[in-house]
Amino acid sequence: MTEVFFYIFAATVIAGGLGVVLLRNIVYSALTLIASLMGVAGIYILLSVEFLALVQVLIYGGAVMVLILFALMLTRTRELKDNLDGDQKPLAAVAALALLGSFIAAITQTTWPRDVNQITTVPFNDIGNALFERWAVPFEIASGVLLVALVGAIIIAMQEEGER
Amino acid sequence: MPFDALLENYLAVFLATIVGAGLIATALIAARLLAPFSNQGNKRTSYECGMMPIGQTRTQFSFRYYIFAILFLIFDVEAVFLFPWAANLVNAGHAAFWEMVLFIGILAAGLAYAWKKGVLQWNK
Amino acid sequence: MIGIMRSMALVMKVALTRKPVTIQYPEVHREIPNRDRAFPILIWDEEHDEPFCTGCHACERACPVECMTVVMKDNPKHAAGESKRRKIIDEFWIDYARCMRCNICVEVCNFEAIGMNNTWAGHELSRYDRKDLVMDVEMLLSQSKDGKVDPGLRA
Amino acid sequence: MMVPLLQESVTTGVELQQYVILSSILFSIGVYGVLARRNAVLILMSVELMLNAVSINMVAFAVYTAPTLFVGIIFAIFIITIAAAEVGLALGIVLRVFRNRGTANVDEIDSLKW
Amino acid sequence: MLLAAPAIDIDQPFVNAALGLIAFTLVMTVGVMYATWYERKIVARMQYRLGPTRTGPFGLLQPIADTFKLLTKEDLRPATADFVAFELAVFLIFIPALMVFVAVPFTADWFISAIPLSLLYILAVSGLSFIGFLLAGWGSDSKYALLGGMRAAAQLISYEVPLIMAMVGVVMVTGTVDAYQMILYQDTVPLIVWQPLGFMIFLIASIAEVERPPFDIPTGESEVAGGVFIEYSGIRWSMFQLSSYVNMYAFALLGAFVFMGGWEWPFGTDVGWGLQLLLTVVKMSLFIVFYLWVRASFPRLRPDQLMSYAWKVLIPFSLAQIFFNGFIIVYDLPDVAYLISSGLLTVGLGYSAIFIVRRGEPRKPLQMVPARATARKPEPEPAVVAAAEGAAT
Amino acid sequence: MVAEHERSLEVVDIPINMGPQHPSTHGVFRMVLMVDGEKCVDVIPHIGYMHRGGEKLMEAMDFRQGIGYCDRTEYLAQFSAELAYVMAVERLMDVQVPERAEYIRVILTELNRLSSHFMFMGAFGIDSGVFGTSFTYAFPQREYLQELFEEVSGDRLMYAYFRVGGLAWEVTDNFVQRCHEVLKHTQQGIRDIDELLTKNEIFIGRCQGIGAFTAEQAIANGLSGPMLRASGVPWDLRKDEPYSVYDRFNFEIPVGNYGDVYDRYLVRLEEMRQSVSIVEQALEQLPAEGPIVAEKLPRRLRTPPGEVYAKVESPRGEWGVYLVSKGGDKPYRLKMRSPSFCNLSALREMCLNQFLADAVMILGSMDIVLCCVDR
Repeated sequence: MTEVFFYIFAATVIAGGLGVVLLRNIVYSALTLIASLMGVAGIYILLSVEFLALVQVLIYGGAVMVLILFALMLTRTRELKDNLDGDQKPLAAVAALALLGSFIAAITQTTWPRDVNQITTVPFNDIGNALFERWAVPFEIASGVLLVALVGAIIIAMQEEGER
Repeated sequence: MPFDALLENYLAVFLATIVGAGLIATALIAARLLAPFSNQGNKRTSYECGMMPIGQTRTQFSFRYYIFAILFLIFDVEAVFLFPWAANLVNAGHAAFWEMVLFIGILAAGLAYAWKKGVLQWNK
Repeated sequence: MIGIMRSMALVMKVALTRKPVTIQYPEVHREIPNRDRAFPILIWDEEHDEPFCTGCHACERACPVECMTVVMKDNPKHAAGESKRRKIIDEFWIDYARCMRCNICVEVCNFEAIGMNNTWAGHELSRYDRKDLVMDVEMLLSQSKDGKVDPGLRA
Repeated sequence: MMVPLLQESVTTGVELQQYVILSSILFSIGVYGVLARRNAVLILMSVELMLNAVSINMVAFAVYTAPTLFVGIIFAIFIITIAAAEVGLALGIVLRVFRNRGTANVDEIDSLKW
Repeated sequence: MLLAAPAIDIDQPFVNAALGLIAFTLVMTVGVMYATWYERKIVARMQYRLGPTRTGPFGLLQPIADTFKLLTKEDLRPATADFVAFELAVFLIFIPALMVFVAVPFTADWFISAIPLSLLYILAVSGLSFIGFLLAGWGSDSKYALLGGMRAAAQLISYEVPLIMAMVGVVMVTGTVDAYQMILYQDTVPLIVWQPLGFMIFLIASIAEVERPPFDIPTGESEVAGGVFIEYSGIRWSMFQLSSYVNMYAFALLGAFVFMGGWEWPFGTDVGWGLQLLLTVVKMSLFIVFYLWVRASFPRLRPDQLMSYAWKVLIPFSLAQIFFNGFIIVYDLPDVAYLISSGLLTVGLGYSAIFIVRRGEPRKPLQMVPARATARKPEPEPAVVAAAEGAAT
Repeated sequence: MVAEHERSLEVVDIPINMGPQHPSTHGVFRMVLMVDGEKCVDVIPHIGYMHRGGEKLMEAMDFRQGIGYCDRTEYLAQFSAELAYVMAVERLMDVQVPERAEYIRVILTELNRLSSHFMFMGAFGIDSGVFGTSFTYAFPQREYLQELFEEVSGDRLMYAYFRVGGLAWEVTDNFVQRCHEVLKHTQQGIRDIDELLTKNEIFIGRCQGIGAFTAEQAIANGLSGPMLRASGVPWDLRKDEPYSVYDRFNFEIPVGNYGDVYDRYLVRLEEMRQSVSIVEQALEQLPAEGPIVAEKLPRRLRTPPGEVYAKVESPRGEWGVYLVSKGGDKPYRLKMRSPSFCNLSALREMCLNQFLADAVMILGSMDIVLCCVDR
């Protein structure tokens, strides 16, 4: 059954991703992005990383999407939808396909360990422990990054305020 | 088998989306069958207090909302770190506690900065 | 905070201690006062078995919205000696849809022949068509004839 | 009733390669989006796809090959954190540019100074 | 599982979960229908009214009549509306609301699914509904709807943060993210005793999350005249209402099991499922009555007040709560310390209600002017101007 | 391409059409709010949806017929409107109104002020977002007032009770006792509203500092009534130019300090208390016997030629009737100075740079009657 769900989620992820890059209406692109990200959450569940799946829903589904949708609505992009794609489209397709080909080639050429269908489940508590013992420094740096993002965004926004 | 139990549990979540979508779809189809549906021109204008719509409809809204969205994003990420910490604090000990105090402190400083800059206050 | 709590306390107090004021209208009719002015009706003279109205056009002239039409005729009963009224109403229309219930017709009437209905029948007049609201003399008199008008009706 | 998830090894029907292939397809889609799209917001969305592809890869490798360390999972959490910060700032800049230049089209934002 | 009855002894998790969900959905739909009746009756009594009386005894058939009316009501969609967004919004608002219930334990044995990180799951899923609001606002192609959608999204995300923070406080005290374990923790003392501040924040934020007064800004009738729902009629509108009520139930249940001890407190685990279910329902009803009570008593906040209340009051207080909780846990202080710190903070929160009020000097009372020295005497003569020029010509 | 960018570059303020079919424009008032985000940058009021040419109609009617139209123009303070009209005619004709009639007029007008302010309290609560509770707390009490009016005049809304020279007919026998009963309910209503709203922090937060007008602005905009008094101008016709028998009562005029929405609400609330006291005093002083109509009035009222302006303090402000007569039984020209109309003219100035939600509160605080604006 795991396999079936893997294919369902994988299809969601890829279809959503294709929607993002191919659809001509930018709001629909955002919607398919949500679908794709939720599919990734499903993949995490299959990988037994429940916490990460929920984080994916919480951060991507909740917070990142709200930013993207707000940005779409603030830029009034619906009226400008006809120039969403650049002239470099065919070139980009070639580049992406070449990249994909090389990936596939690399994956098929690699010799994988024998027990490739053995996964190790990840308990929630262990993530917490690891995060606060081993990864304490990156953790604090993350807060710094977030602070910088916050301050930067506020500066940008306050500039906006000053203009009006 | 916990892993199977986990998948089983989330199966219900997956099903919930389907059942929910099914319920709505049933209701919409039932309404489509039962309710009158009109294509008459005036009925299909959007509501503008009885007048014809004026000006653009999909236009900007307050930029303020975007700032709140960014604030939300930051604090949501903070919550991600808070949950494993909170559930595990009893075992984690002093160091983890003070680490998190520092973490929250830095973000609270961001909030204080926003406050001081007047982002949280909509002035007239 | 205290203000919010006081508001909530008041709302709960009302819910628990005070009675609803709703009147279940079609089943229960509120008592309407004697002076209630619904729509004008004509009064029936029991003594002479004819309307009081002589068709003198006073109300018609005084009506601010011109909702009345009066046609006068010679009173056949006067000719027969049964009544002192020489003229009597022949046709009388009141368009209830136009009437603004100002009581002026009642005030100007010299014969106390018209009065404002003060029963519920004067209010419950919904019709599907507004031309059904034009009352002729039969309808205007019917209530008074049947004695359904409150005796306190000020005519 | 519910058993807390313990660290254990289980066999699933899906192999590691499948996750890696999924991840690479998603990554390529993201690359295409970044290269082909002109709208800045869409480019950012494509970048999100690429980041997610990387996360899938990380988590899959962590779960399949590193039984105790799960570095990949921690990494995925940090990727999400950074992605969040990046989206917030980048969209802010896009909006700023949009307000100044009236476009969210990256091809037209070609002058260094205005 | 939910359908643990012996009659349906199907061991397939798939079928089991599906049956449980469908059964639950039907029960919930009827429950929501009657919630409207319940609400109308209670609010009516708070307002000197009777509420529905005509349909059946005490108006008990009113929800059914409403359902049929809404089903047969004309369904309109503006010609300029975006089809996909307009239709999808209904789904995207309802599905997160329903998904929340998957993780909710009704009694010790009755739940749809036992998700280990249920609290995080509930918060994550309920945070998704803003997408539906944004789409409804954007797709309707109406200014009121757009305004309402923006307000809804901003409000939902702003109050999501204090909600999460309040929950983090609870998670710290109980040491688990599992709602089931959390209920088991409260066998003698409900968490409301240890975390009054968390409870208050949860209460306020949950009202905001379900967009009920005084936080009904996105749908505020006197301003945006229905907000996001403005273009939705008939069954689509009723689906929005359904999700709003389902959300309300969800948060009431969440409050009941996180702060009130769910089915556990005060009778413990050993009582039968009937009593447990009754406890859950009673506690949930308390929350719902509270929501109705609040609805009847408060004016609506303004968007800026709403935002600043979340960010300036609730979030700092909830962060302080987290700090104190952590301090108490790490330094092994007795449990009473929770009560003291949280109680003091609650008082502070109550005091900070003045944050809504504009800061400034306290207002002077009205001046009462008894009489004016300059008051003119009434003119004895009528002000007649003989034969005014204007009139004469 | 360039043109498109220029189009998208400009910062467009969304015009939001509020009204005529909107829950909170108190009738068929339409205002176009130019909104930048949530802020109003411009307000364009559109009036006239209710225009029926009432003044012109009254010029075609004699002085008795016109009274009914006064009711319909100001349907929340009917007695005030009637009073101004009959006062105008009385002044032209030089009629002395009997004292008892004057007292009854004052009692009814003040009770009418109470009922009008109850309407304001209810509707303003709804504007501020209370789910109907303020309305249902005000209206049962208002209902007692209306029942009293119905008992006296015969109609719940369109009283047509005042006549030139006095009243249409004698009040009911138990009038004084009924008034006292009704006042008890009224006071209960005032207490309820006070308790529900005045100290409620959210209500305060919604009201204070919104739509503030200084005294100078208020005078410059021609405001009157509670709007003017809330801005700190102690101007009340009942005190300053007493008409009828108002100079015999002892009452106070509430005057606000800040001129904002909250002050207007407080002024009206306090005015209700003062009105209760006026009615109580009037009931005490009311002569038990006496005529109710001036003697020697002709059946058909005819005025000498002339012009007159009669004004009363209606619940909304100065309600004036300017009447020109060329002689005869009809006015040659009639103009009503409706306070709603004059107060509404300040809407734009008050709403500028306020929030969208506040525009609703400001409009609500004006307590306009659309019939009275459009006439």
